[in-house]
Amino acid sequence: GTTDRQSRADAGLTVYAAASLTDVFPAFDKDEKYSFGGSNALAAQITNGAPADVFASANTSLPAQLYAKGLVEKPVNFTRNTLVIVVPKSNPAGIHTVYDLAKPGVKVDVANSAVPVGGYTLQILKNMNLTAKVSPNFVSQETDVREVLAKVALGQADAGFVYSTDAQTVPGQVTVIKMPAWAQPKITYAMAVVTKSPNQAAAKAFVDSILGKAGQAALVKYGFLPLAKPAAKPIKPIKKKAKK
Amino acid sequence: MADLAADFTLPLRSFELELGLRVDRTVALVGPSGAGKSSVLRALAGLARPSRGRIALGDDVWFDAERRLFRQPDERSVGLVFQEYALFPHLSVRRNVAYGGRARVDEYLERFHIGHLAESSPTELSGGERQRVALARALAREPGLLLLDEPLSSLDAHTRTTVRAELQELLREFALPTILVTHDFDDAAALADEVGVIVQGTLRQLAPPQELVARPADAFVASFTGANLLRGVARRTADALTEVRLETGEAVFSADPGEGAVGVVVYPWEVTLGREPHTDSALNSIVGDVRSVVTVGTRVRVQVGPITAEVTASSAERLEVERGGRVVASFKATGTRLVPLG
Amino acid sequence: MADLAADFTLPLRSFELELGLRVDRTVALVGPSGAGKSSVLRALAGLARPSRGRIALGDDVWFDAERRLFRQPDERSVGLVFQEYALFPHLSVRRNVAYGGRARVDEYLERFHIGHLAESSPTELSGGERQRVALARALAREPGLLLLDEPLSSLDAHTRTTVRAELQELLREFALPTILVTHDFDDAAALADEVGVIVQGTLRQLAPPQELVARPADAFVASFTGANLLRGVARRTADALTEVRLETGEAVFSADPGEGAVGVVVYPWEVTLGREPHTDSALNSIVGDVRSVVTVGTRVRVQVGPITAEVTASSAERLEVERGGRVVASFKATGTRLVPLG
Amino acid sequence: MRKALHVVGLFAATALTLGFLVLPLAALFTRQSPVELVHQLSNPVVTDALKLSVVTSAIAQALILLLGTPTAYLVATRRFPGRSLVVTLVELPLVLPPAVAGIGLLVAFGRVGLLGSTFDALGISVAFNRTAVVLAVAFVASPLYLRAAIAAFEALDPNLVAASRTLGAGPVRTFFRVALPLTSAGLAAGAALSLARGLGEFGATIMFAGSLQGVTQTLPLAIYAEFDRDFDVAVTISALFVVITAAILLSLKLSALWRTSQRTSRSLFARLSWS
Amino acid sequence: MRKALHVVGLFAATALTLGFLVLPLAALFTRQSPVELVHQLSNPVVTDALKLSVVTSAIAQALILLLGTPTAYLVATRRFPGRSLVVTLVELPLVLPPAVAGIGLLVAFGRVGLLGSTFDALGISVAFNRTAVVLAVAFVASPLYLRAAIAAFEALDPNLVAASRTLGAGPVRTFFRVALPLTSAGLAAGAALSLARGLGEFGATIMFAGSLQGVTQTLPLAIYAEFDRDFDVAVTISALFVVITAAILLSLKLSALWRTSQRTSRSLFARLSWS
Ligand SMILES: Nc1ncnc2c1ncn2[C@@H]1O[C@H](COP(=O)(O)OP(=O)(O)OP(=O)(O)O)[C@@H](O)[C@H]1O
Ligand SMILES: Nc1ncnc2c1ncn2[C@@H]1O[C@H](COP(=O)(O)OP(=O)(O)OP(=O)(O)O)[C@@H](O)[C@H]1O
Ligand SMILES: [Mg+2]
Ligand SMILES: [Mg+2]
Repeated sequence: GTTDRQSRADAGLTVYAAASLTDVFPAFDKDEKYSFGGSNALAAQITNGAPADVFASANTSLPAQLYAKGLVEKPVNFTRNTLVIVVPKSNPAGIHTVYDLAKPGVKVDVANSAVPVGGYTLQILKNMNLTAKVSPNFVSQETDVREVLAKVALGQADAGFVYSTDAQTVPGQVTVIKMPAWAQPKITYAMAVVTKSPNQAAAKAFVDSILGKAGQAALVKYGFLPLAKPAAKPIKPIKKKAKK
Repeated sequence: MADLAADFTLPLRSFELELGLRVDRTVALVGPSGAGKSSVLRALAGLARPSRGRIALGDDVWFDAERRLFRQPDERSVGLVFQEYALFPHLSVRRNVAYGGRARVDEYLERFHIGHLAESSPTELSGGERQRVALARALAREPGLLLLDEPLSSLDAHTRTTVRAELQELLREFALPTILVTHDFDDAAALADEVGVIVQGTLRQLAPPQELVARPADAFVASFTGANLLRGVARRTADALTEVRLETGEAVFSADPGEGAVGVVVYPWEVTLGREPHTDSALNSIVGDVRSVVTVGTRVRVQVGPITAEVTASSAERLEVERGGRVVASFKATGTRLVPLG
Repeated sequence: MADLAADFTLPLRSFELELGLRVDRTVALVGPSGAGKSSVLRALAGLARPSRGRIALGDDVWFDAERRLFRQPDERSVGLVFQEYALFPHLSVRRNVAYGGRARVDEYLERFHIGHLAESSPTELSGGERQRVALARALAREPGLLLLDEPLSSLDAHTRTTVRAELQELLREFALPTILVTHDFDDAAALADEVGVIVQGTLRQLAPPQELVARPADAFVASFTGANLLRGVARRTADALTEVRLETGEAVFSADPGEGAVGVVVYPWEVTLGREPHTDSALNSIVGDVRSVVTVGTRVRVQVGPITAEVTASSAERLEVERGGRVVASFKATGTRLVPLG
Repeated sequence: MRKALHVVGLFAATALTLGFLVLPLAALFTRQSPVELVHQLSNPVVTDALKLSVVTSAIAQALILLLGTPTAYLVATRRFPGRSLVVTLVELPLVLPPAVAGIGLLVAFGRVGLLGSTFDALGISVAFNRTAVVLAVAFVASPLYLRAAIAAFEALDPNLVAASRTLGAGPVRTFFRVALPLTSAGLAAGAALSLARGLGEFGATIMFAGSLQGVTQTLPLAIYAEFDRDFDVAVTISALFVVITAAILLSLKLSALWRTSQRTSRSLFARLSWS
Repeated sequence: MRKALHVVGLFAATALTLGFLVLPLAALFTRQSPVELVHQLSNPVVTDALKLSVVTSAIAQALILLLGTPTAYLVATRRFPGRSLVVTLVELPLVLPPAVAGIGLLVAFGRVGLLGSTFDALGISVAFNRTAVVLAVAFVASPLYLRAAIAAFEALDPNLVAASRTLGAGPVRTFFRVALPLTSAGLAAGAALSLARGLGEFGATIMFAGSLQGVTQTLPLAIYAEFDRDFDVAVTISALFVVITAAILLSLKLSALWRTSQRTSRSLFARLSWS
């Protein structure tokens, strides 16, 4: 009950953050508790009453939806990222460009389309109109980006779409194949304070620290891209229910 | 010493158990398997609830259907010894005996000659020892009624007789109203003052053992007491005798009156063997092959066709009876009884 | 008709079963529970593998330790009837009988009077019927050796005698080498030509029933055949008699020679009852309380102190023996046998 | 009053326990009207998953029966050293977290796992395809069957087997004519349980086989996927599951009940009244 | 030769089955040297998860024993209509996918669930915290105990209970002096199984309690989390798991074995040689 929220207040904030932030957040502020996972899964948990103080998503739409439902305060963008292809060091399928993914029998691992990175993957393929050629090679739809990375690193899959930042976390195990900039979707991370959070102040502080110099520096250090326009202006909520 | 007065109906799976009984001394219940013997004990002990009637020990009422009164087993002053003794395997002999009555345990251990087993586990005991423990446990509670379910059946042939004698003494000592269930007529005769024969949940006959042998109420009782039972059809004859035409064809005569389908009851020791058939109608004779010859001490049991005769070893030798041979079995018309066949 | 020749050692849990046996007719194995009786049958049927020896039916060798030869049960011409009959509950009586030998099923159904039960399930049968089915099933295979494990033990007292007679006839008919296991000496005596007494895995005595009664090899055999066994210490006396001082204090005399711890064997029908003790050393007398009185037909079994007497009903009446009374039990010194006590 | 008290306590505890176990399942049906539930079932996600689950479970079940039955028979009828170790091994997957099972399967059969290269050489691929699903399902489901089967074969009266042998039937005939018919009930029970368990396999599958609609996304994976996407669909599938498994178990119970009711009375004192 | 053949087949099937079940578990130990394994265990993720798992499992187990035992006793000793339905309900969670359990718990006790508002009013929150973990564990683990306990109480010779009653012991005394001691073995077995199962709970927890290190991230969740982060850690925890659960089950088996070995021989024909 409330008591154990109190205890959490003492124990620091509970931050629900996209899987791609797994390394940077704890490195930047190790006093908080983190729950990393697919942004959509985290959103769902918050909807179901998960006691999060801050929600950091790998896209802007999910925070916007929660904001629309009044579950979180007004979201703010805090960083950007780019999409890359990773292949196992051994590169069994001999993947060198994105076009190789169209070769028959290549095991391409992607994230669930509801997961931000999954959405971005579909988008980039569409931009390069490779969707028809590559999507037949999809072998799985993982629940978050790190699972894609893991499956590729393990060599289970021949290739996978992840954020460039994730690719850097397992240097020895995967080879990165860059994607053309023109095809890159607009990958913007947004975060918000959870309305029900008993630690509004501390939560706000955390958000600000991320937006602040140190926070941005840490993000860049881990390969994230600084925001195009430093001013974090609110985006208007998009009222659409994610339904296929 | 209060008497037990029981009169109740207990619905069983396939039939109803209907019983009226007054017990001051030892009553044995005999009957075939499934007759309802154990169920009687269950009802008296409060382990099963009758649908009708009344059970009381003296003026202490245990069950009364009218008054919706049903005392739980632990509220009845009853000692029940189970068919397989149901000793607590996880408790030592002493703690088994102490379970019901903590008072004079050692005394009981001694009394039943199981003092030396006090600390051992029931699982290590012989059949006879187990039975003694079970009795001690039941009696240590100093009950007003003693119930024994086949106390001898799980003993093997030659411990049986000795244990039976022990039991006989104990029953006399404690002089409690006692009901004991058994399969075996000899046990019943040895242990009980009265024997009740139960079949299909109804009490066929309740009488002293000798009485049952002398005047069996029906075919079942007769064969149960070890008599030969010859099935046939009876019709009166000119002289005072009844003629019975047996299923096997022969005609036999009895001094008993009878009509229609009857069983001719004759005990093995009333049958004599010979070589020549008799013509005298007062003396029945049945000719047949010797189907078995069993020597029991000085007596020989010979099965001739449908009938078993028990004769002295000497006469058996004289006749040179042996399997397969032909002999004549004779018995007096006055030595037979007729029982109706249901 | 080939004979069975078996001589083997079978290690059991707590002791070794050691047996040498030649069977042409019916041999009964008797002995206390756990003696190894069933194990013998298991070894012969190939259900257990002896560590040593040889088993052969005629010149058809089933087991030979030297030659590492062990024939599986299904490769031995043996019919085994199990203690609880082990009928297949999921098959009709007919299919049970047909299981072993499909050839002349109906014939066997008729022969064993179970034709009318052909389609019913074994679970619906009475004990006696079950036993007949089990026998039919075992014999339908037309085996060269018949093994019966306590064929009567699971029948209740009064079907028992009739079934015993049936069995007796069947054994004679088929005239197979047969081994039957039993707890009960009377069954053994009734059914077998020779009786073997097994205790703790060793054959104590193998002889015709009468022989066992006449000359029991040891205390166990004696008490097993229904004799009284009085324990005591023997010492030679001036005259040709042996004096035995009983545990109970009395001294009795026997015509048998003996030394040290012995058992005095005397059969109930050799004991007479009276009021006055005798002084003649040729006639032993034991004074004691009457502990039980059981009437069996014309005979009465009276337990006096340590000894049981079987007397005629008339003499029992004359003496007015009844529980608790004091009488004198007498038996001839020549009527006793002495057996060593291990 | 002491007596009344203990009875009350007894019933209270029971009510609480059952309530706790039943409520979550009941709740699944309260969110939507039955109509909506049924309607949701036509959702392609659900139908695809259902098809896949049925197919893979069927294959897995077939394997389990074919290989598990002899195994159980052997374990049950032979006494050998380390027997209880084997039984334990058989039971392990029963209590292991599916995640562990998944990881185990990956390191064993995965492309980089122990046998990965072997499989590649054989041209078998067990990654991200039905084969992987079947393996995962078989791995977590078989123990339930094996356990039940072993128990059933152990309960089989050895005298009946012996009787069959002495009546001239060889081991094989004995097995099919006696052992199998008499244990069928127990085996069926085991099969039903393992079937239900297999249908519900989640953790191992998602790690070892991945989750792709129509290929490797079984019902439980669909639940998980829809949990983030469309909660109602997740609830629907869950409800569907409860119905299926309940049906399986209940039919099992009833058949068992029916069988026993045919047999004779269990012990005499069964009916002893307590309160 | 027919005979030899069937024996070969028998052993082949067994080898295949056991191999399939054992290999994945064995493989877990091949990736790293025992030293590395042990070393990994000091990883805070592992220690946190271990602590949490121990605490929550302990609480859940306590609840299960306290409430489950009387329930099982009632169900086992009373004949009442719909009894087999109850038993089925008790067994359902055993075969339901944990995912379903998770969803069920959410819709029942979650914030938006049936009792959510009630709980909120009471100021209790049972979603995504320790309480949630305990509930999830209890929900999936209790059936294993209940089943075993019911079986144990049913196997208890009713004559012994009856004897106790006729010896003047009331129901309560009878329960504690006779029923409980004589079923302890069975109950222990059930408890051990449910403990193991509870420790391994994954699907329901992740959905109902989330995965927050130190708060709701039990060992299985840690495995799942580390699978994405550091595969070796995941493998380590998995190996740890195999060891723990194997230990639990094995000790169980051995104690059982020990007990039976004390009793007298099971049936005579047990030793019947087959091949
Ligand atoms: N708990 C019970 N409820 C209803 N019927 C029962 C119960 N127990 C036994 N019966 C039925 O009551 C009948 C009599 O059983 P009971 O055990 O009293 O017979 P019995 O004479 O003791 O048999 P046996 O000599 O084999 O012990 C049987 O048909 C049995 O099926
Ligand atoms: N499969 C077995 N392996 C080893 N020992 C056994 C086996 N079965 C029984 N025994 C032991 O062999 C001994 C004799 O058993 P067996 O059944 O042959 O005796 P029995 O004379 O038939 O007893 P009963 O008259 O009670 O049937 C017993 O001590 C028993 O513990
Ligand atoms: Mg009875
Ligand atoms: Mg035997």
